[in-house]
Amino acid sequence: MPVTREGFEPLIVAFCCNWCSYAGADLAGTSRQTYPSNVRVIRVPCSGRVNPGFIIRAFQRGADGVLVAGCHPGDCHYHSGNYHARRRFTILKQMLDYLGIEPERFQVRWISGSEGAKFSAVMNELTENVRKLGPNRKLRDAR
Amino acid sequence: MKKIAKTKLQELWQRLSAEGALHLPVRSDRVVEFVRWQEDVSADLDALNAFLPPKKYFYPQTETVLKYQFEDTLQLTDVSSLAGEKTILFGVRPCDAAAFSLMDKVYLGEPVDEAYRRRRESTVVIALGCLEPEETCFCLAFDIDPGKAPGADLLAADTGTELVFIAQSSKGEELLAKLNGVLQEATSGDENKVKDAQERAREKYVTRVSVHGLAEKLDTFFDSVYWDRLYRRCIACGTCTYLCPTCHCFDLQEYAAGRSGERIRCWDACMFPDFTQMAGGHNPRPTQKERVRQRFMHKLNYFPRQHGGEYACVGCGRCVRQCPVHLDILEVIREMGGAVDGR
Amino acid sequence: MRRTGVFICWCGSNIAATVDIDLAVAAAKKMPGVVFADQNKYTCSEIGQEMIREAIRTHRLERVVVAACSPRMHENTFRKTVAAAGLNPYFLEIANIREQCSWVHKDKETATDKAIALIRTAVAKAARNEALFASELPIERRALVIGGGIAGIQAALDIAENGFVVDLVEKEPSIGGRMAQLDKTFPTLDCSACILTPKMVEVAQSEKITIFSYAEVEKVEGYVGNFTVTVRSRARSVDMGKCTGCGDCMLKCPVKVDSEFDLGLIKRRAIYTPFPQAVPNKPAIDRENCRWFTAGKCRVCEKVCPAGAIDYSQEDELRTEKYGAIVVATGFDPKKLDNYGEYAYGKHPDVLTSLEFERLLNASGPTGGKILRPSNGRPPKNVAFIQCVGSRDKAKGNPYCAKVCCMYTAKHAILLCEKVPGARPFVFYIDVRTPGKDYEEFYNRAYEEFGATYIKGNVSKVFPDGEKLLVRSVDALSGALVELEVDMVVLANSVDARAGAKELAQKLSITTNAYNFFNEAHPKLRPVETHTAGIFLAGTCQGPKDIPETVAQASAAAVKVAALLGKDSLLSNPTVAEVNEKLCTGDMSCLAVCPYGAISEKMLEERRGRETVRRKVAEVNMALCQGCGACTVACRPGAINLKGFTNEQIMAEVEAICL
Amino acid sequence: MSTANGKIRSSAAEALAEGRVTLVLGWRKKDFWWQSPVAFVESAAEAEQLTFDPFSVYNPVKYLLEAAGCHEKVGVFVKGCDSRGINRLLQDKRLEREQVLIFGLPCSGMVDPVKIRAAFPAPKICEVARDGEELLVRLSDGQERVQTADFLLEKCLTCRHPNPVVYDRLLWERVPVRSGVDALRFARVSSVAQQQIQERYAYWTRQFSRCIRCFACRNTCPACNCRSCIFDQAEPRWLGKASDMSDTLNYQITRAFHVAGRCFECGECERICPAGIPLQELNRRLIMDIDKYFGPYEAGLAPGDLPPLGTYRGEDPAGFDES
Repeated sequence: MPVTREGFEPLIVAFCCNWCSYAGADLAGTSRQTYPSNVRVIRVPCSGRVNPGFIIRAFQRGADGVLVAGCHPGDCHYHSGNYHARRRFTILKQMLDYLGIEPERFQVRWISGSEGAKFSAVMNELTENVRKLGPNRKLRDAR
Repeated sequence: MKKIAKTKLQELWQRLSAEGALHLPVRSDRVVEFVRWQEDVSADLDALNAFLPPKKYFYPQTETVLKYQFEDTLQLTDVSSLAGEKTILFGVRPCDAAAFSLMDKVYLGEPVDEAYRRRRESTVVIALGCLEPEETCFCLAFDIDPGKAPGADLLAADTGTELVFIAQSSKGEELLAKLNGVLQEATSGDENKVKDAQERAREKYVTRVSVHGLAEKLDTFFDSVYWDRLYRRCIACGTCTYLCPTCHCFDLQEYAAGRSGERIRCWDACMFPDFTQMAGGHNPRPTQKERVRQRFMHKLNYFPRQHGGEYACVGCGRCVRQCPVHLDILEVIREMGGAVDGR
Repeated sequence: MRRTGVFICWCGSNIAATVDIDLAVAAAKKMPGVVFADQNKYTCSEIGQEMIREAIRTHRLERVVVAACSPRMHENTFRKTVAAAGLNPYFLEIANIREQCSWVHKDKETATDKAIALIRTAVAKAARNEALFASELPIERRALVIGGGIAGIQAALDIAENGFVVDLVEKEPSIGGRMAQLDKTFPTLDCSACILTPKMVEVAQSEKITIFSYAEVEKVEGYVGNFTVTVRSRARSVDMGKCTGCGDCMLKCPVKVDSEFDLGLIKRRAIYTPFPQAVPNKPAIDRENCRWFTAGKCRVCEKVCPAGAIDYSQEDELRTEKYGAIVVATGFDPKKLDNYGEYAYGKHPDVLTSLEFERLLNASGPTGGKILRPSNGRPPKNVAFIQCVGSRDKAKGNPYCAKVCCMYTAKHAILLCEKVPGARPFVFYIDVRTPGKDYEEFYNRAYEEFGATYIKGNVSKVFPDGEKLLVRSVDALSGALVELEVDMVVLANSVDARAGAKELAQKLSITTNAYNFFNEAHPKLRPVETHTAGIFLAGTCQGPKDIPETVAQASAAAVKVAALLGKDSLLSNPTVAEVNEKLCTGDMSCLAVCPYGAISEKMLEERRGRETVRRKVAEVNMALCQGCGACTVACRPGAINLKGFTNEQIMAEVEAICL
Repeated sequence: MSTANGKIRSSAAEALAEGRVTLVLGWRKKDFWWQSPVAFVESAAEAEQLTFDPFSVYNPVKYLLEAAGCHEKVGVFVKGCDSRGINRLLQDKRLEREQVLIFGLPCSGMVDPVKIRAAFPAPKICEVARDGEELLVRLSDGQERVQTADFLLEKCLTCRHPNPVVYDRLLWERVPVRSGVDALRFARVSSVAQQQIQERYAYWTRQFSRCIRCFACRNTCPACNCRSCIFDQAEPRWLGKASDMSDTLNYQITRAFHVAGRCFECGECERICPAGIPLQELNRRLIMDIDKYFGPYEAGLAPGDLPPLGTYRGEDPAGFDES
């Protein structure tokens, strides 16, 4: 967990596709677009590689928010990975909402390799939103 | 012997919950289950089988048995010594109460399971005698009297409008003594009412099957072609084992988180393909046939052979009712030649 | 547990100023499996790399984690480093504590905390890294160029120049494409045919190049270095071996149909070559219009052919060949103007598209190079040129700029003035866009030297008014209503993707954008490659462009092809999908989502008891798989995994990153 | 129902006697009035035990996975819901059409023993049989007639395809689709969806708190036909064995996700759940979302097409903020 000073510091796990969003995150770094250290990135080849099981596991192990970030529709390095991701996560997100798990904790965004500023903005926004929601207790395992 | 009018049960719950965590059968949504009593909860004293048997109080579906941490050296924490909150279990039916005794043979026999023992000892079991059988009840086949529960600390006998409490152990007597303000002294008339109710219940119950000599018969049944056909319907779910008050198999799992972790014990079912799956890939029970055979042979042959002839079945009928494919022990016992009366 | 070494980089002060390196090293030493952890000022330096190699040897490291800059920066560097010390290069993991930590966080305490988490995550993943090996794939030393316009011609010539065999497939009976239809080219005004035809001839004469005209790609299978392509050569009804190209047949053929090449401004025969300088200069019978094929009588061409080359019995021919690389150069279509009734196109003969106007300019065109009004055969005086017809038009056209119209309109204005003394060009434009060498100067000449009138404004309507045409617009600069009487209107219609581009993209497993132009792999850095390795793009099939750009891209594609075909073999990407046959159900959910056709069904024979049973499982073609991992999620039992990004690895990362 | 039994027995006997199939899957009666489990019939003589009564509810299709491997051709009796299970297996390439001889049984609904028991003292019930629109309840001390519609299983009240959608022979006349089915189909989902998020969470966790992870829902489901389920795998361990809410949610979310776009609404998961968890509600919620976002789709009707999560359209809307 990030160091807690005063109040609650959320943990945000971000799955970023290698070609767009991870590059976007790198660009945020290169251009010193700061965002909270609550965000931790896992590199995957494509948003289509992200198994809903990974997202659930992240929530189970203490993530308070999870982001999947991929190339913009039409720009997928692998043609269609983000299109499949879009369908999968549309379903997943609605299901979380239906089960009463704040859907705001799970976000999917399209961030290109040239959108360092956007990466940083999304991370700031997501961290702030999740901070407001408070800790994820619903999916988190008790251990 | 003491008694209480059924209309005054809320007072009793109030009083009992002061003596420990009171758990009793409650109907919620579509099932009846044992839950912890709270002010606004009313017990269901009509349903015979709670969806899960009360074995979960001594043998929870999931329990941490060990915690560990690697710093410079390995530090272990034995959490079994922490088990055992003072608990009062009300409404345990005679079949489920009988199952406790069977479970005791496993977990209180050597080596004693510490957490189980602690939970068992810190719990007062109040059994509730049955009056009317469900169509799937066959406790009588195992000589379990539907109106009696000799293994329970207290028996609450249902006489219609009243519950009569009979202490059957020192724990039971102790608790009964504390309930003076709530309970009335029972009279010899009440005693007769209890006997009558027990008699009537016994008459209404049917044995359905006879298990006399079944264990011996099964000694040579392992290779029977019977198993080749029986298993085909089984869908390998864990309903029968998890709902069975006598099934007691578990799995140990490691839950590692970096340099610390827990060891967890959780229910497992011999119906699951991975139950006997070995790390190297070999599975000694490779198909569902072996698994189905294991379950029935264990209940009707291995267990009685190990434990003085007692079958690992109490005739509660949960598996008969709930098996999605109606592959139940009644059918098996009868097919093996144990029939007395079907309907 | 794997014996893991962790190397934390300061990157000078880039990391060290924000991350407490000593603390991170101490934390790393306690991580599961870590037997060695140290720091270096610049890990990518020779000293830093030597520290890694040395530690691998002395501490018998099995896995290496470098905590430094982004893996996109130095992953390959460190893979080579660990390989030099005898480890499989894929035993390396990078923790990105610069771009994604020290450079974006300011608070040292939390940044250090996060750096430690990222290192822990990399360590957890590394423990599950497996040795991966690239395999060698053979290369077929033959290239296919699809499309025989200037892009395809240039690409074919350049590939041949590099010594490789090229097959050039052209849909029409002749190569030449759109450029052959043009009269002059901007900004030099040199004759299009004069610079194109020598190249066409060069193609025909090249020993390395085979032209398949009147042919189309039917099917594409395989992968980089090993494509198998089936080409359908349409029945020409003319024996190419016998035909001498004398042209007698075309003179005698009784059927006249609109000439596609001349955009219907004149007629051609049913047996025809598209234009006089056609290559191959041998005709084809258009069976849809040939009287013999439609009515069952005639056979005039057969009678007049001195070479006996007419063969009505010819059938389409399918030819399958292997290629190492493919260049797609299928060009564009001028936008159809069905949606633009307001310009009276099709209602008045003197409203022309720019390409039709181009044909009027051309010496071998319908008017022999004289600009004459189709309505009355007289030269026009005032001519309105309407720009951006169907371009920059979100409402009913293309939102993009067609790129070439401003320049060719300037050219048309100049040529109009040159050819029709006293003629006045009026150009209605949104913006005039002239980036390019000598382009602005050329445009300047149009109005300075030739007096073309440029009016900024959309034309709302063109009214036929007797012999004249009335053009109504608003001058956007003055706000004044403009109504202009002209003799001719030329519409700069937009550039569309070639009809059928989408279908071809599917055959090739390449992608298109929303307007069916083929997608390049990267708009900046890989402009001629597609996402499918071994398939390259040239010319306007990728997007509107002018001739110099097209030729440059074609040459670039040719160099890419030559570089590929010049290799002895290809190294495959080892991070590909892999099937665990024990878990595989064979429902082929993976196949459905694979964008590369890399997954196929395979029958597996296995022992079950005493029996041998057959069951279907999925199989991955390692050469085709690009490692996206979409299949791994589609696979419910997790039977298909992605090497380098396995379920086990990612799950371990998730668990470690959350600690 | 006796004519129905006659038809199924003779059809099965004939197919077995002629050697067209070597196994027939149907139903037979067991000890109790409410027990009509799946029967494995391998000879014409055995076909006499087959029955189709108000409790022939279990979907025999799942058994085809194993049976089709041991028999050249298997005969199978299917109701409307079961038949969609066949298409499920065909679409999943788990079965070839020529491996099965399908006897279609138009079905006007199966009876819920719980509803019968609520109306009659259970120990007295001897038999419940269909008689036209009515049920004949034979008790140990007499008999009574009731309207079948009042005693149908909940899942049958929302059935849109009571007639088999794939079959070789239809054994009797088609039955009409119950009126009002479409309104009922998503009624429960909608009522939960309208609650506040905290209420929804409370509702679902109360339901899931009873989940004992017996996997009956998975094991009965023809859409869950993997050779090896991820929940049973040790490395990586997708699902912890500990039965806590976190892993129960993990299980239920993943299960529902894996049948998303593939669930053909037979409702067996919910019917057989020993804990009474309304699983069909969750499945139906996913169907609603798929309809909403990717266009109306009913699984188990066209085995040749790709399920919604196996394909995409470039212009698909996203169920999340795409900005």
